[in-house]
Parts: sequence; structure tokens; C-alpha cells
Amino acid sequence: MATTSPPGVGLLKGLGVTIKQMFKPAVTQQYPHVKPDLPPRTRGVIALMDENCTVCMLCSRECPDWCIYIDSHKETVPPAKEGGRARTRNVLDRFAIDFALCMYCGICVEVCPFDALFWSPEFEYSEYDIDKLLHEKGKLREWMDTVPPPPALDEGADAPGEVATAIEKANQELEAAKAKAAEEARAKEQGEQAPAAGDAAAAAPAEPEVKAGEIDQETFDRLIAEGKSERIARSKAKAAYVKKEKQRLKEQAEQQAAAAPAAEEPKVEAGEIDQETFDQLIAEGKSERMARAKAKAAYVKKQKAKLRAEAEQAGGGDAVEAPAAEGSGEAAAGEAAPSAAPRKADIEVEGAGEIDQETYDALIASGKSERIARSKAKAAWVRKKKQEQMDAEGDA
Amino acid sequence: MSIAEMANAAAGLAQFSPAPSLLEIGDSFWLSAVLKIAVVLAVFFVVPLVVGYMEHKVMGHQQARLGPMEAGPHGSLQLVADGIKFIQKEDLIPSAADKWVFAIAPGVAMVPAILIFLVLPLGPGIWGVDFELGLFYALAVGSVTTLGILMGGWASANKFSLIGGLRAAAQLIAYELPLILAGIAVALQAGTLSLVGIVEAQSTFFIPGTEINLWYLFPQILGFGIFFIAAMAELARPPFDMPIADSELVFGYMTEYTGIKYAMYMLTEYAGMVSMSALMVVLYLGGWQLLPGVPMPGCGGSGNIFDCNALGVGLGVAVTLGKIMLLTFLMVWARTTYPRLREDQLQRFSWLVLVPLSLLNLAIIAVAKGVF
Amino acid sequence: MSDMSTRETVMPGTAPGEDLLIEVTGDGDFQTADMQLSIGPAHPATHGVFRIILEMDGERVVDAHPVIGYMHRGFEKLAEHRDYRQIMALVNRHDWLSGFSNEMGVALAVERMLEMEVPERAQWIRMLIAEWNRILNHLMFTGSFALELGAITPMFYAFREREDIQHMLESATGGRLHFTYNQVGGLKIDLPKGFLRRSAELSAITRARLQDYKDLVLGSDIFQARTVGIGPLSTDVALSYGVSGPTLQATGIPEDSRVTEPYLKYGEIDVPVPVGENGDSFDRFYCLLHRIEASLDVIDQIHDHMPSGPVNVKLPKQVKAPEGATYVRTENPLGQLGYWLESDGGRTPWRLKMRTPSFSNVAVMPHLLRGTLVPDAISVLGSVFFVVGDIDR
Amino acid sequence: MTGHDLAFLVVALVTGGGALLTVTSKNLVHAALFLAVTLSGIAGVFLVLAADFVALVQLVVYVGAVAVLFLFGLMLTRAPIGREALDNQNRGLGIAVSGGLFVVLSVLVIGAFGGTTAAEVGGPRVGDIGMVIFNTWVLPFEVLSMLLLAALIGAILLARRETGDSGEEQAPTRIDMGTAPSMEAERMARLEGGDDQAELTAGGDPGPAAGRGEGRA
Repeated sequence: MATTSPPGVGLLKGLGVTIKQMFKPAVTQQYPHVKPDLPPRTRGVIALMDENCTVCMLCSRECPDWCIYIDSHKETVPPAKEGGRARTRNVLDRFAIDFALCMYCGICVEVCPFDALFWSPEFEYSEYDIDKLLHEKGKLREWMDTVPPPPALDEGADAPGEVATAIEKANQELEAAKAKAAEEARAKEQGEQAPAAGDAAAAAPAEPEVKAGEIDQETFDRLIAEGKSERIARSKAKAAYVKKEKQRLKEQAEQQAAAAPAAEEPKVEAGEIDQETFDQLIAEGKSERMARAKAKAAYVKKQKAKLRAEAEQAGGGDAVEAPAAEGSGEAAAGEAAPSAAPRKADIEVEGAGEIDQETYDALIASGKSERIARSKAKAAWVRKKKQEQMDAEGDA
Repeated sequence: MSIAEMANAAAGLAQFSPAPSLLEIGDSFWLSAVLKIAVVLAVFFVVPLVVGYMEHKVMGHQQARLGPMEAGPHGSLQLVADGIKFIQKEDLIPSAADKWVFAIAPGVAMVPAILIFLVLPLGPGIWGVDFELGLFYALAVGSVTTLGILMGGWASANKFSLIGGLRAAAQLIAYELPLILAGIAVALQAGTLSLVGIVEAQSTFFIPGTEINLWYLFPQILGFGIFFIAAMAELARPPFDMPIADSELVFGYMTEYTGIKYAMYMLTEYAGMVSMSALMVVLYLGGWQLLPGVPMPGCGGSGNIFDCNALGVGLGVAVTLGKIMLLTFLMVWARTTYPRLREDQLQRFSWLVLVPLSLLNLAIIAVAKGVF
Repeated sequence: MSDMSTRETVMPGTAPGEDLLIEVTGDGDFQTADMQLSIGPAHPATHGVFRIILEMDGERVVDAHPVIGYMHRGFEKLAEHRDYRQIMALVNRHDWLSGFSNEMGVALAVERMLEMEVPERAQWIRMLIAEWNRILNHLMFTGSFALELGAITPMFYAFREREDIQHMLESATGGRLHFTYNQVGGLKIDLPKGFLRRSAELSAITRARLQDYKDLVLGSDIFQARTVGIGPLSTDVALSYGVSGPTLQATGIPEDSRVTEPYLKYGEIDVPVPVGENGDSFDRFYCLLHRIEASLDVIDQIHDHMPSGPVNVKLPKQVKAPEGATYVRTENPLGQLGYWLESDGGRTPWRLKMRTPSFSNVAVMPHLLRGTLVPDAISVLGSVFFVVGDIDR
Repeated sequence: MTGHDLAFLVVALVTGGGALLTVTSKNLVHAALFLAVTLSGIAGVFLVLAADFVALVQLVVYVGAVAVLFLFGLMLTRAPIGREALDNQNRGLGIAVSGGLFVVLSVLVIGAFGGTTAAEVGGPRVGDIGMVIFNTWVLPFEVLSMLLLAALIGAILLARRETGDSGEEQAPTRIDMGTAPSMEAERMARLEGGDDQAELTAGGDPGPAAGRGEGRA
């Protein structure tokens, strides 16, 4: 296989390669002085558009290493129209990504159905302290400024879904506008006035209705003037619009509340503690701090329950849904209360090797492979045993 | 070559009169001694750093990179920064090591490297001592470095270090022979072992029938090649760096060394590059002479290369350093280009190729000397 | 010295309670005891946490014992608890130099089980990126093998080329090493504008620069002195150990899954397969370098074939492979990669068994190392291409 | 006491101390290193006596080559290196022989040069040495070089034979590590017969074997 050049020629050729390279420019990038030019799709850091987040928890659940932390609570939005139903909606309290754990797979960005998560090519956020790699909501929101617009797709690519829809819609509108213009032109021809048909089409009246995706023109103009990219300006303007809208709704709600004080939400004064719980915990030997936190949580819970009961007794409209999570004070204390009832997972079943013959036969009959049938049957057996034990305990 | 010719050639060695060094201050022995030591140490510590910087940059650009850029303008103080770092580092001695031998080994390797600089002529009148046996002295002292390497390799109590030390010793012994044989051919032609004398001899070696002098590079191009390869092998420079082959032996005899001791080994290597290059400059490239047949500006006629004014001295030193840089550049170039050989291939190359060739070279020179 | 003629040495073995007992009997004062030299787990030549214990007589290797498992991360078990989307982000990490090819193997397996029609364009793009991924991998080994033989420069040249290619791939996938670009049924998103033009450009540039490696490494007399005839591997031995990829092709047989069992659209194009003669270190490197050229040929053909259209199919919210099992083999850069996927119909695999090329390549190592010198052992270690994560999983 | 005398005294002390430590050191490698110190000291003595050529020969031959070869040999062979106690029952005899040798040499040297100073003798010039070797002593010189050549060739031959038929000379090495029977059988086959060995190096460079011999020579 070895090349059959005379000895020494190979050595000289090698010298030629290196000396030629010496007079070509080096490819080194002097990094801190020269920043790398990264493509828009680069997975550098995850940015959060928190206005778009609906706390659906999809990202957190799909994350392979569980590095996304989300806390939220529910708020009741008063009915928009009088006599309507009050709605509840999730309010994001905390959204944090631990970049010390993150493996940059991008699944969270991919699964987010509401366009709340984006990749940014920004990468300079290393820290001396690993704790600081936990980016909270505010910091994640700041990364939004660095999110570049998505690159144009290759010529051979299908247009992305939303663009295809938009094109279709635009075409329809264009058709409609043309038809309308033609009609108007005909009408105006009759009235011996003939402005350009195009003008008429362009002068379509602005929609008075407020739509999602509307932007706050003022903010948009200001940001553009500040030199931000159009994309960022647009997104911020959207956010500003949403914020304004929220403000408006809140004001409306307050006005309504002032008009009808009875409809006020059950409110609990924070800061107070449930003395009973506190004493009990102290007696159990917990630290004062822990006890205080738990007692606070207990107080809040009790008060809420009380208020809710009162509200229900009063029979006032819809019942307020119980918060899904325990009180936020308790979550902060970092310890979930152990549940009193035995859970299935806690029950130990002896003899894991046995199989549930019935299931096994059924599976074999349905044409499953023996291996799968066996494993499923095993699982079925364990499940049964557990159920039996639980039943037994329940009886006792 | 007849015995009578050999005797005549040897007799030529006897006609020696040491040339004066400009570093002599009046008649004071001690003052001039201090001055000489200062100059030798300054050269020992500064020139290897310059060579090291050159290596960084040349390697960088030959590898499509820039090399160091941060410490000093264009990274020129990188090695100074490295030196400071080495001093700050913890001085570790492995618990199983022979502490005493481990500690003095880098010194044993470094001291001979300094001593060689004593006889190297850097310019007209710029040398420590014009020793009658200069060439022999340089090669003899240089061979002691082996001992320091072997000591370090053994004392580290590390298998990789031991193998590295043994390889270094085997390599140094194998390449001592062609190195000395090539050097002897030059001494034979020049009729002296004094390094200054050899430079002088090259200023009076004319192309037959003309007044144009020649360097020994031209008659002894074979000897130069042998000396260059043997010098690289002796210094364990790539492609002959088996003693420290990082992919095989981690770092050979230097594996366990840290901090200042490691720095001493490294300095020894670079000082070795400089001293070997300086020897080659003296033996084959006419020392501080500008170009063959071109008289030195600032010096007396072409016949006298010692009678120089300040310009001539400065130019002479610059020319010597420039030639040293050229030779070290060649060594660096080889380092970036070649993979390393295997120890046994290197040994075979020495015994089967270089030694016979150097003997042939010696014979040619001796016959030529007898004929002309 | 008679008391020295028999000596027992106990050395730490590969597992607790399995210490190796080395007994050396000999006569004569110059009989030397064999020395154990532990190359790794942290050694410059093993590029990863791989350990190989050499029993040496002087510098000659008498026997070699590879010790693997320092990087075991339980990929196969982890995969049983991850849905298919998460598995994509998982499998591109066991052989981190062949991320795309790994993901593709799993995607192909699931698609095969679902009997899913993958859009044409997606298949061609997969091939394109897989070939670029192969070049990235081979460039890495070109550099690292030369580095292990003491030539430092090819590594830097290889990284220069890799940087360009990685930047291009990043523009499409967002990743440089762990692409996570595949999904069941195609790709996550189409190529960005200009990608194909850049790909064609880089193909020409890389092809031109390959000459540098040939002059600097392959043609160098010293390189040939260090590799020709070192660690020869016969085809029979290679096949009995399950060796694949360039290491197998070096023994002289053109075995390549892209040709012998074409997947994607490899059947529609011409895939050159370089082969060696003796299966020695030189031939292995020769095949590696020429596989880069072969991949560039393939890439040029892909450019000519690239259709337009969608790159993925609409997926249900939860992809579930139907019950059953399949085995998918693909030609990974390092050799044949196989995924045995068994599903019970759930959202995660019931079992995902990996057959990785590095494992087999390392298994043959002791056979190659016996009788070599330490420097040749390094030459063998560097030319039997492996990634430690791919051995240990 | 002149500076010259002082220098001699220092060098002589180093030499003598090195010699004493060489014979009393319990560590073989340390002993060899002290021997190197002693030999360097002797080079220093020559230098003080203005015999610079001899001093350099001493350095290059004894320190640069002999001492290194000593260490080389110690490290290559299985000599008891390290902190093992090194002692000899023939201490008394050794002292007697070396003492006697010292007396005889002292008497001879003082008898020959007693009363002359170093300055009077003067260091021999290289040219003089060359003249003497190539004129008066040319025959012994040639005979000696033949002897060295013979020794060199003999050493290479010895080294080659050692590795040439290693299949027989190599003592059986048994390694019990609980491997699978097939592997074990394969290993035994390899160790007993030369077939597998031949296959391993077939087509390969025959160099390593020969090369190692040279390395050792």
C-alpha cells in the first residue's frame, strides 16, 4: 500500500506543506476580542417569553433531566361581560432553568405549544459559582433580546405551516380586496368619480377589535427608534400590549369590585401563623424557622378553606377551585407533607419473579411474543398483589 | 590516509595561540571573570527564551494558528509568564522517589548546558574563553547532561520515567559518535580544536585559485547534515523525541517533575538547541562572518576578522544570532512536520547510516587535506 | 541471585477479588521479570478513560489486557425510560463523534416498526449530514492518530477543517457535536437557505486540503516506517472478532453497510469503498483517509439528487412504536452500528440494545498487541479507531 | 598556600569523599552516582594540574560514557536496585587490597615525580599527544583499536543471539488470571510454539528484535 516514491521525497513534501501554510493567514479567532459569528439556530441559551407561557408544564415534563422548575398559582379572572362566567387562569410565579443540568437537547423549545421558549446563540454565561447557573424568570426573559429571527429556509423546502396559512389567507384577502375594489370602482364609475382601485384596497379600515398578537404601536416605534431589531421590537411590543391589556382588565375588575364589594375574592392576610401547628412542630423538634414557615402555610390553608366554605355557604356563583399545589409557603419550605394514606408505590410486594398466568395466557393468545407477555404478566401480578394488600389494609 | 599525513594534521593542532576576548577588562582577572560569567548567564537565559518564542510563533503559523498572543505584544512575554508560573507552582516530589537524586537531577542536566556557553564565540571578541580544546570541551561537557536525565528518570520511581531515561541515555550514547566524528572532520580541516580558530580558519579557506573565502558548509555538506541530525537526536528534539514521547511515555523522564525543576529541564533543552546551533554556526557557517567572500563592515580587511570597531562587533553578534535562529528554525520546522521515529529505528539509523557516513566524510576530508 | 529466579507479583485486576497473579520463573542472572505497564485510564494515548495493561519484557509487549467500563453510563437502561424524542438526545452521546449517525439509527428503527413513509427529501438530507458527520469523525482520527505518532500539525489542520464543517452543520441543526436533528419520520426542520451551496463549497475545499494530509502524513517516510507492517490483522481474525469499518476494510474486504445492505437512498448512488491489503496500521489509516474522499464523492452525488418537499411527517402527540422488534444496522463512521429495538407498544422502548463498532474493535486489541514494541502498541492503539464512550455505553 | 593549592585541596576532597561514599553507600545506584562524582573529581584534578586534554577525556569517557553505562546496566538488569541493603563479606580483603595498591602507587609516583611542581611539568599539548601516538606508539594504538572493534562486534553478536531465538531461551511465563479456557489455550500455544509468534510478525518489520539488541549493545 505504501507509496513507492524514492526515499526522502515524502519528507520533503511534508516540509513543503508546513512552510506553505506558514505564509497563509491563520484561522485563529482571538475569542474574547473577536466574538464568534454563530448561526441563528445555535443552541446557546434558552430564552423565555413569559407572557406566552400558560404553565402547561409540557417543557418541564418532557425535559430529560428535569432541569426546568415552574411554580404557578391560579387566578380568577372576572367575567368579561356582565353575567358571564368568571374564568380561572394560571399565573406564572417562577420559571427557572438550571443550566448546570441542562443537556441542551432542545426538547423544551420544541414542545412548547405557545412559543414561549426560544433558543439564543448567546453562550457567555459561565459562572464561578454553580448556583448562578440557575437562571430565573427575569434572566431568561432578558435572553429574549438576543434571540435572532429564524433563518430563511432552503429553496427546496416546504414553507413552514404558519407561513403557508398566512400566504393562503393573504391570497384570499387579496382576492376579496380586488373584488371589492372592482365593485367600488364600478359604483364610483357610475357616480363619475374614479379614484384608483388600489387605494381603495389599501384603505381597508383598521379592525376595531382587539386581537391576540396585536402590538402596542407606541412601544414598537420607540424600540425601533432605539435601534432594536424588528423582531425584538415586535415581540416586546406584543408583550407591552398584553401588559396594557392586563392593566385595563384589572382596572375594569377593580371598578367592578368597588361596585360590588361582596364579590371580592377570598383574601387571606399573609404573615400570620397558625399557632397550633407551630407549637406542634416545635414540640417535634423542628427548627423554629421551619416551624414558622410551615405554620404560616397551615394558616394560609386554613384561612382559605374557611373563606371558601363561607363563599360556598353564601352560594355565590361558581366555586373557587382549590389550588392545585399546596400553599406556596410550604413549597418554599422545601418539604412536602407526607401523605397519610399508603400509596401504591410504597407497598412492597414479595416474590417479584411470579407472573400472572391469566394475563400471560391472554397475551400469548393475542399473538404477543413470549418475552413481552412474560414481562407484562409479571407487572400484572405485582399490580394485583399491591391492590390486594391495599384492600386488606383498607378493611383493617 | 597515511600515518605521516595524520601526524602532520595532528601537528597542525599544535600551532595554537589563543585570541583575546573583548570581555577582558584590563589585567584584572576577577573583574573580567565576573563580566564573562554575567555575559554567559545573560546569553544562557535570554537567547533560549527568544528561540522558545520563535518556536511558539513558527509552530503556530505552520499549524494555521497564531500562537501566543496575550502576554506582551504578540505574546512575546509568554515564556516569561510561563517562568513566573513555574516558580509559583508547588514543588512535588513523589513519595516513592529517591528524593535526593530527584532534586539534584535537573541541576546536573542544566549545569553542563551553561558551561558550554563559556566557549561559544558570538562575535569578534565576544566569548568567555578561547579554549585550545574548545570543540572537544563543548562535546565532552555536553555529554554529562545524559547523567542528569538518567538520574531524573530513575529517581522518579515511575515506569514511564525510567523507560524515558533509558531511552534518552541510549540515544545520547548512540549519537555522540557521529556527532564527534563529524566535528573531528572540521577540526582536521581547520587544523585546530579552538572554536575561534575554526572561525578564523574559515576566513582563510579560499576557493582554489581565487581570493573568495568559503565556509566549511560547502566542502563538508555531508558532515553538516550528519551533525545536524545527530544534534537533534542528542537534544531529543522531534522527530527524535522518544525519551519524552507523550503518547507513549506520558512525558518520559520529566513526567514527575513540576515547577522550577521542570522549568530547569525545559531550559536545558532550549539552551541545548542554542548551543548546538551555535556550534554548527562556528563549525560550518563561518561564525560571525556575513557571507562567504564578503568582508565584514566595520572590521579590518578580509584577512583579519578580529580587528573590529563597535559596528563590526555588533554586526558580528547579530549575524551569529541570526544564523542560530535560522538553524533553530530548521529544527522547529522538522518538529511541526514529522512524526517521531521508533527507538530501534533511530539506533539503526545511527549505527548503520550516520556512523559509516561520518567515517566516509572524515576520510574524504583527510584525503583532500593531504592532496591540497 | 537464585532467590530471584521465581517471583510472584500481585497486581490489581479488573474487578475486586480477581487480582492477576503473575509468576515469573527463569534462570540466569539476566532473566528479567515482566513489567506491567498500565496505559490509562488517564494517559495521552487513550483519548478517553480507557485502560490497557501491557505485560512487557523490556519494551516488548508480551500480553495486553484492555480494561473497559470507566465510562459506563447505562445508556441501554436509560433508553428504556425515555420516550423516542428523548432517546434522540441520548444516543447521539455514546459515540460523540458520530452523533448524527447514531440518532439516525434509532429513527430508522422506529420508522421501520411503524412502517412509516419518510419523505424523500428528509432521507437525502439525512444522508448528506451523515456523510458530513463521517468526515468530521474521520478528520478527528486523522489528526489524533498522527498526534499519537508524534506529528502535531495534522491535528490542527484537521480542526481547521472540522471547524468549517461544524459551523455549517450548526447552521442547520443548532449543534456542533450533539446534533439532535433527527426525529421519528424525518428531521426537525428543513435546511436553512444557502446550506447546500456552502456544502458544495466545503466539499471542494476539503477535497483540496486532503492533499495536505497525504503529503504530510500518508506519504511521509517516517510515518510509513512507523505503520507499515505494524499490527497486521487478517480478514478471518477481524471477522471472528466482529471488527468493522475502516479497520475491517483495511484487511482487504469492501464490507460497508451502505453498499451491502443499503438503507435510506444509498442504493441509488455510487458509494466508493476503499480497501487495504495487509490490515496493518498503515492500511487502516489509508482506508480512513480515503473514506473521507469517498464521503465527499457521496456528498457531491447527494447534491445532484436533492429533491424538494417536506422533511417530516405529522406525528401524533406521543410516538409509540408498535409491539415487536427490529434490528437496524447502519454504517457508522467507525464501523457497523446496530440497534436492536424491542417495543411492547409503549411510549418507551422495552429494550434498546446497542451493537457498537468500538467495542469489537477494542476486543481485537490484545491479539494485535502481542509481540509489538511499546511505540508500535501506540501505533496500533491509534489506528484501531475507537471512541471510549462507544465501548462502554 | 596559593590559590592553586586551595583548588587542588577542594577537588581532592570531593574526589576522596566521593570514593568513600561509593564504597559505603548501601544503594547501588547511589554508589554509581558517587562514582560519577569521583570520576568528575579526577577530571578536576587533571585540570588543576594543567592537563586539560586528559581532563576532558576523563569527562567524556568516564563521566559521559562509563558512568552512564553503569547506570544503564543497573537499570536494565534485575540488579537489586532501591533501598535493599547492599553489603559484602569481603570488606576486610577489599580494604587490604586497596590500601596496598595506594601505598604502591604512591611510592612509585613520588619516586618518579617527587620534587617537581605542576608548573615545571606543564600540560601536554594536544599536538604533542598526537605526535607521540601516531609516531612512537602507533603500533600499540592500532592493536588497541582492533581490540575495541572486536569487543564491539562481539557485543552486537551476543545481543543478537539473545533475542534471535527467544522462543527457546525465554523462560516459560505462566500467568494465571482466570481467563476463558480458549484464551488460555491460545496463550499457551503462543508461548510454547513459534507459529503464532511468526504469524504476528509476518510481513512486519523484522526490525524490533534486532533493534532492541542494538539498543542494548
